[in-house]
Amino acid sequence: MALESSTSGSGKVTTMADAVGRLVRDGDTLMIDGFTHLICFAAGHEIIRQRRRDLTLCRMTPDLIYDQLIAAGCARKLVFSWAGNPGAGSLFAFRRAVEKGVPLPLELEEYSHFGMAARVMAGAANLPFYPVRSYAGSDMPQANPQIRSVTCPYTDEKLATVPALNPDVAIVHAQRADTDGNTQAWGITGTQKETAFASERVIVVVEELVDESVIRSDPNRTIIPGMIVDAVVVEPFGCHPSYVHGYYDRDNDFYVGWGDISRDRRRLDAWLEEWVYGVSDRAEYLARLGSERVETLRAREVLSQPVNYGF
Amino acid sequence: MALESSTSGSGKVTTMADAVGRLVRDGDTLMIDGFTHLICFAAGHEIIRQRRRDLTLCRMTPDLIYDQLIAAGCARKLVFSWAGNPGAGSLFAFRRAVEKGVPLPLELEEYSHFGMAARVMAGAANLPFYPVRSYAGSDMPQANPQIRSVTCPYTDEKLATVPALNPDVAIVHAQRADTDGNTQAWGITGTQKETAFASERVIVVVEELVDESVIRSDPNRTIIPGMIVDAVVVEPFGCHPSYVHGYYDRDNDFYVGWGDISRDRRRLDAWLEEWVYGVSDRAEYLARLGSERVETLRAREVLSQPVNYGF
Amino acid sequence: MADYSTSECMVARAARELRDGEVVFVGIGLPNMACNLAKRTHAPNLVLIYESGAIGSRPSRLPVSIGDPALAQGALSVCSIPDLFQYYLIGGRIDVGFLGIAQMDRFGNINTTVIGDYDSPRVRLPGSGGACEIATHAKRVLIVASQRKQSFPEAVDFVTSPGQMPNGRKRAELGLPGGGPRILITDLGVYVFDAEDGELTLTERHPGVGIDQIRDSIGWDIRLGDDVSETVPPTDEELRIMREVLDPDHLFLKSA
Amino acid sequence: MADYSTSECMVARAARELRDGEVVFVGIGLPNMACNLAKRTHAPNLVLIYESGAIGSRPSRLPVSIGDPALAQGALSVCSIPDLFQYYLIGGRIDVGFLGIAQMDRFGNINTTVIGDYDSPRVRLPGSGGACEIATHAKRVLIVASQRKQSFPEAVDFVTSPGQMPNGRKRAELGLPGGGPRILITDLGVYVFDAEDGELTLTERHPGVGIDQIRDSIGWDIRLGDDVSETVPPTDEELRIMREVLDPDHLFLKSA
Repeated sequence: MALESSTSGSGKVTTMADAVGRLVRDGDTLMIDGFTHLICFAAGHEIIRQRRRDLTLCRMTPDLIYDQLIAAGCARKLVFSWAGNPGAGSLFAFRRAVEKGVPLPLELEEYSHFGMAARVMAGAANLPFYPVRSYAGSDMPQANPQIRSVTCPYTDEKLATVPALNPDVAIVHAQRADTDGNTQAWGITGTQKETAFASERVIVVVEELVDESVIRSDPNRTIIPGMIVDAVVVEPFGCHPSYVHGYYDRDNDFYVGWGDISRDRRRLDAWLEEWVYGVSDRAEYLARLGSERVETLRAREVLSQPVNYGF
Repeated sequence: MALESSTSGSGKVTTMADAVGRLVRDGDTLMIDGFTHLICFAAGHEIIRQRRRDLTLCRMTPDLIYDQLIAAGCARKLVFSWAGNPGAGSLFAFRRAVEKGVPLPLELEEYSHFGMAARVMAGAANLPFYPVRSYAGSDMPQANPQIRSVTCPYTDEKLATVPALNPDVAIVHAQRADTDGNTQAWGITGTQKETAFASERVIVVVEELVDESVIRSDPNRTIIPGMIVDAVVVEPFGCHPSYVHGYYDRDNDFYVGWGDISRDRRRLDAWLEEWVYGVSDRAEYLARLGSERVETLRAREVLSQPVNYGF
Repeated sequence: MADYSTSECMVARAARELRDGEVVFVGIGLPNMACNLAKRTHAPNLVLIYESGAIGSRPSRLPVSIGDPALAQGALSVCSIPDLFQYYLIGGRIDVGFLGIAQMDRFGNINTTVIGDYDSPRVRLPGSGGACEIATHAKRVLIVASQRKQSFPEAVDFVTSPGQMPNGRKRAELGLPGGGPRILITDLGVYVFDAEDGELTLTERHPGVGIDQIRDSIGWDIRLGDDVSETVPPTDEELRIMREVLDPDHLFLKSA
Repeated sequence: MADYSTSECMVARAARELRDGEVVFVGIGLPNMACNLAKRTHAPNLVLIYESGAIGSRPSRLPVSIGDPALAQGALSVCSIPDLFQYYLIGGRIDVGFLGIAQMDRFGNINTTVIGDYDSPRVRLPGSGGACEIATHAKRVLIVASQRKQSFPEAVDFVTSPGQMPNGRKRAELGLPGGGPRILITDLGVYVFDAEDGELTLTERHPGVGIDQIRDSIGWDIRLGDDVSETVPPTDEELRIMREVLDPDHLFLKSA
């Protein structure tokens, strides 16, 4: 009773310019996901190039990519839980926007890590809120009136709550997908699955487009099904300077060096000019980066042992 | 900076008789998990042999194994969401207990599938309840006063709730684990992970004990970490007549034939005498089953394609 | 036209309710046959989702349970039960769900819990399983059942899964997100639930079945549609697929 | 005894707070060094869990962030963020969590959110991350910090993560399940939080550090323990492991 492929050359595979052009709109609530891994800089840069405005940017960790989007004037608001340069200090464009309103004031909506995760979990599960055992004794609920509470109908305990987050559009990077957007990721997976299911529109960006048979050979590895994916963009090294496990390592020097760039507004603008506005797509960015730097980041091969799906 | 193994010949690996003897106690709330797959009959049979009493049995689908435990007089109460013989009809021991109080009356606490799943999700997450969008327009809340409600602090909607379930002991079958109980499963995984995390004591039963390096070669495949596991039992074909994906198929003839056995109390008692009390362990059960039947169920090899964990 | 069995007629009729590209929450038995028939005829892009967590299955044999390994092997995704219910069914991504019944009333309220009193039942049935969630969340629900009078009483003994008017209230009032039952296919005919008042209404009778036989097999005075037509029987091609491809061993489809 | 740096002294001292078999929620930098040092000395069965979801990591290089691929490759398990927080941290399975500070008051209430007013901050800090959950749920919390007077004010500008007496109330009253901060290790000395009233109390000063220097580096009149001893410095073996195995490139441990 083998059935034919469920994909029919669905036409989801497209360029980053097209995907961002069609699916990311001014005023959107946007989540480029990826916790410390699989952070899609290629998408962020295309959004900057297309000069999207008034975005509400959501991420647990804004990371360098949101620092760049903020510096470029794309953001109206940031919803987050930790805004630093991981392992390397401050995000200065974020700080300038918050402390000085430069280039634009930035509204903040702030949670703890689990509060943010619980928001997309609720969004994905079609729940209006999620109860969390956090925030007792913290000033966060005073700073954020969206942190509320419910009383447990069994124990009478008061639990904090966070509201569901349902972004207009999610951009999720992963190692591989088929043409219909059935997507597999491994290593640190963060909230990629929940974010995709919580969002109205989903752009999947992958290192490799693979045949459906590769996906079907290990269905437990699939974190996002094609049925919820609107566009598939194939963008090798699309996460640089972040990393993709099994494909390339994090460019740590870039992270360390970002502090000096972002501290100085003019230097940051010049950086955007050179590396974002000054290239037309990721291929040009990589060409400018140089094959030598790219090659030093490329992953070695350490394969998983297979499992048997026979019966 | 490679660190030594975190396992130290922890002494968790033991026999089913020892694990059940030490970790399953009269009066316990017990969950032998596995949704349509990985149902550990070997554990159920050992519990019957050790004549445990007054158990509160929890499972979404009681399946044949709880029918047998009920028939053997081990159960005081059943917490469940669907009590049938999957694909084949009634569980008659369950029905006799509910309809006629034979051999003992059986208290029921009944949910829908997601209600049951949400109970272990809450138990695992240390939440006292879980909000669910079920039960509006259903009589289930009248039949079960544990189904209550909360009002969403954002939308004012009323949502049903279920209370956390934290079993005293969980028995979870899987394909493979290391000696410390780091456990990997694939195929249909049901609520195995949530059940293990929700429970006070955890017995993992596996087809194969593997070296820690096998587990570490694919860490995303691990569903239960050794740190929450109390005992590891190696029991090949421990799920028969249920199945273990990649190891052996379901013995469907047994499921179909169970109706005629369980319909007749004397016949069921004779079956227990022969197949449970009449053998001392799973090896004897398998010997009685015969190698021919065992061999027809053995899985063919259809391997997953590997992924790269290198960086 | 070839001979065909009642089951074959029901499967073919149910298959035609499914539209290409829809996402179906598949049950075992006739619903599984109907979905796989539709996928092989007019709806090649139907996405099959099984309650066990298998998404986009391509079973190499007829599955004997919703947890059959043939549904997991070669699927596009296999997810946990929490994910399946939360992100697919409750998340509103299921277009069509199938339900069976032990009892059903004229508004499609379904009982699969007990016959008799809940606390001392005459017959204890399996209970809800995922049925209550399917009835609550699927955009539309198809019901497939054998038409015996005792299965269709004026009032069910227990509402396991809400229909069009649970306890006399509209679904929207109760906050039920899905569309509820839309069609009932039995061994005698096909019924829809009235868009206005939710009442079961006969629209098709299977070839050779009379209205009186239908009336005698239901526990109330069944409402007739304006135009009760005859069910279009399975085509030769549909029969060939059912017999040769989907169920070559006749596990589910008895011969005519 | 060999020369050693202040960081090395802090790492060695922190490592001794960890007991064999415990489960530690590891941060990057000195806490990571301390955990890996403990694992290579007295606590071989320490289980290292990183906020990114890596369980039982065995990093082949010094991780530069909590999301370093070296933490995932070869781990015993890698789980999602929802699983990590729910089933490990909030589930009560973390014995020890490490926290850093921007400001901390005498009860261990920690600010990592803003300096100045929340709505118009002088310095905008990163915020909570997982700190609020660690402070809430870990059985005990170890704090590692540089001791600068402005980091230890009478009152913090914002309580991000609750200490022993958030807003003057006991943790139990607030329903905080974890034990909260137990020890503070700075570049000058070691402090505990009084079991009765939760106040920070000096118990050890590092070799060569005077009490006056400590008093001058904290924003209130610091309480002294009954017996302020001298911190036991790192052993030769501890120094060897730190320098040759854990941080051969001196990324975190500057020379003395």
